[in-house]
Amino acid sequence: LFQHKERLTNAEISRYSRQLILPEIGVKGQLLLGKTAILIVGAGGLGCPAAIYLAAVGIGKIGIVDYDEVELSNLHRQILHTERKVGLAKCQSVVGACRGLNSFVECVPHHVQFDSSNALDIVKQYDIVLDASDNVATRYLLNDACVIAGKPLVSGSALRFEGQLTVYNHEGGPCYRCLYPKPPPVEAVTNCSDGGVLGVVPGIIGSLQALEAIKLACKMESSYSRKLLLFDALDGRFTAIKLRGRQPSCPVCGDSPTIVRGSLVDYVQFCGAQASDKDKALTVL
Amino acid sequence: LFQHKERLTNAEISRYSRQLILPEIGVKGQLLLGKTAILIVGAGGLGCPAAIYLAAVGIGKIGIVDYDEVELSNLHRQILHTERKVGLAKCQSVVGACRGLNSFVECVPHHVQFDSSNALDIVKQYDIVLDASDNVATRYLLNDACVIAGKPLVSGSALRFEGQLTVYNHEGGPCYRCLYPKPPPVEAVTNCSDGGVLGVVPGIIGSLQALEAIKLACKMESSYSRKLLLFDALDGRFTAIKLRGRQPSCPVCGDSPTIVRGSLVDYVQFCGAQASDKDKALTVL
Amino acid sequence: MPLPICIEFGGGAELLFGKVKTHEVNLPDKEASWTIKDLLTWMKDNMLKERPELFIQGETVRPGILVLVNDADWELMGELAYNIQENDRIVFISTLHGG
Amino acid sequence: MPLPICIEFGGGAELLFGKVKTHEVNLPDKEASWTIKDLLTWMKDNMLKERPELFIQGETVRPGILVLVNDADWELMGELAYNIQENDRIVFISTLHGG
Ligand SMILES: [Zn+2]
Ligand SMILES: [Zn+2]
Repeated sequence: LFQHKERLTNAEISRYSRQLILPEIGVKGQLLLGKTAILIVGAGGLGCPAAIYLAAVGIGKIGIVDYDEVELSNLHRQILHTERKVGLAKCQSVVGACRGLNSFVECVPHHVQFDSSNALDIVKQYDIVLDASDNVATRYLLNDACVIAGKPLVSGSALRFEGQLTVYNHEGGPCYRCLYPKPPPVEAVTNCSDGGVLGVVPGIIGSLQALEAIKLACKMESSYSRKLLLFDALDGRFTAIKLRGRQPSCPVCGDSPTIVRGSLVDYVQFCGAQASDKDKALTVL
Repeated sequence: LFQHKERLTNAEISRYSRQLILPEIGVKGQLLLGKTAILIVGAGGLGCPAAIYLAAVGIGKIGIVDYDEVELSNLHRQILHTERKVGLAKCQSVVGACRGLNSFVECVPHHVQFDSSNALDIVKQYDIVLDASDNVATRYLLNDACVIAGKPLVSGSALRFEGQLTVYNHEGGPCYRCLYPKPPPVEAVTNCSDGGVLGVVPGIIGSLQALEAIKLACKMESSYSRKLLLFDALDGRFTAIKLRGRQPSCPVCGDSPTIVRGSLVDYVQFCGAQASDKDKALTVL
Repeated sequence: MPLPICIEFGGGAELLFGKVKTHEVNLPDKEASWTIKDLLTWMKDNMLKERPELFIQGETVRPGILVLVNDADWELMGELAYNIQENDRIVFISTLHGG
Repeated sequence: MPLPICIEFGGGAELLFGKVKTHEVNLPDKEASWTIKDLLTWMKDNMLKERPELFIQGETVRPGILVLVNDADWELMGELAYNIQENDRIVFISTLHGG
């Protein structure tokens, strides 16, 4: 997808020296990183740490999707924004921070309402996708787009003192719909505005998403395909659980998919968000 | 130590709203955070994420000790620095980033070579200390200073694809010397320059250090006193192991300490770094 | 003989169960073996503090709750039909969507 | 009867053991029970690939290596005198200092 040069410059060798000496990365891995395009959907609590560590490691191209603007109440967890950037588009703010750290990386802001009309067009420009979004509707939409486009999806989420992480649609593992064929009832969905979140929790999960994306880009084995990492920050406990594989009956990644290119539904409606919570409908990225 | 007001302003309530609604934090926890002074020793791969998440959560005062200047080869993991800050003192760079995110936080750069002549004076100005340093000598020195000053020490470290985290000198748990009474042989010590490190690994550990410091500041239970968290990024595995308690025979925290106020030794010499590796001696913060 | 097991909640599911994450319980003696289906009924009658529809819908857990048997997805274990063994850890995790 | 145990390395200690982190080994039959002290001698003779002084000094592990028995600090288990049990996991972790 994204073409990058076949050789490292002296400037790159010097900048990346501390990771080039790792045998698991080396020049070969660094060139792979430089050829990889990664999309981050959501420039919030998960997207900020994910973006900056992917920029730091030298990913070739990073795309950031977000339609919101920076607010003061974001700054307790969205650490790439600043007080001076309040009012600026979040995707622009993240792109600015990534460029400031590493001008070798191509950073692309996607300042759009991510929906079924544009999801596939955006996703197919990238090799690996990070779900750093903050609502159910976007999570279903992004899952379906990644399955249809054939991209692995590194999914993170966080609420209160807990975080979850897994890699969907990769090497026989399930997709989001394999695990959750039906959306949860609207009244059972809590977002960070309602339920709160300790900022460093998405910080840890977003950093772990970056790590998994780096391993995928370097063709290393993913640790969380068919596995779900649960993190409880109150007792500092990490638990990895074994997940089902891809489900043949899955409507999007199964043997006879009914959700296909051109048939992406209205995900806000699918998740029933409009029915009872107008605010939630509006927070779809 | 650090006095802060007894009430939250409207601006603070609005900024911290997503964490104020957490029952475990609430107004009471936010006021505790605002009254806490935290020292971070090291403005590198661990110190950057730790500092920015502590600033984000609203710690009253954050001190950063580092004598080095920003280099391009730091930027693969030290995500608060930028290309434009190359040559600037790292502690100033981190302080600038924290102030940009949260002007309510008092940020203090300590641009000094951290050694036995100043360690205790600096440490005693803070309530909680983070070891985000990069060498053995500083780790022994900081441990001894924290024991003598009676401060809990949230210690993180990272190398290659691995990280370690524990809380020393807290609630009957051991100190660094209880675990490691003798320094390792110089030829067994590998730093990030020699051994390399994947930048996001200290990112994850430094974020976990911030989390533990936040829990300590809010008087919540620490998860890693008498416990050591091991993180292996290659297989994505976190393991928590049970540690010995405080050792009565420990020369600094034991029943008859020999290392006391006024008797801090020359730690570079103690660790033998000068004997075989002049560079390492020079990298002592 | 009663069947001792550990029931755990996470991701917010604990909010329906008195905000307690870990429950050591003894399932009462019964002729046939205990399945997860039986367990859900028992939990609804004996443990659920509020809003049962946010935990059970029909005869299974509501969409968005993942059930684990000893750290494995219940889909690998037979789902509702799984026969609960002594000292099993049955975990109910509510999926998180925030970020 | 041989004693099957799992030996693991971390923090770089694996670099002295062929860069392999996990070793399933059978300790040979012997009259008295196996202690960690015996194990260290056996490892030095049978497993160490290079630079033994970076693993063993005197009759114990070199400073900066933490020994774990089934996820607990060996200090809690009797250190060198601990009697190794079947299927024990003995882990040698080199402390990290980088940041
Ligand atoms: Zn599927
Ligand atoms: Zn001690």
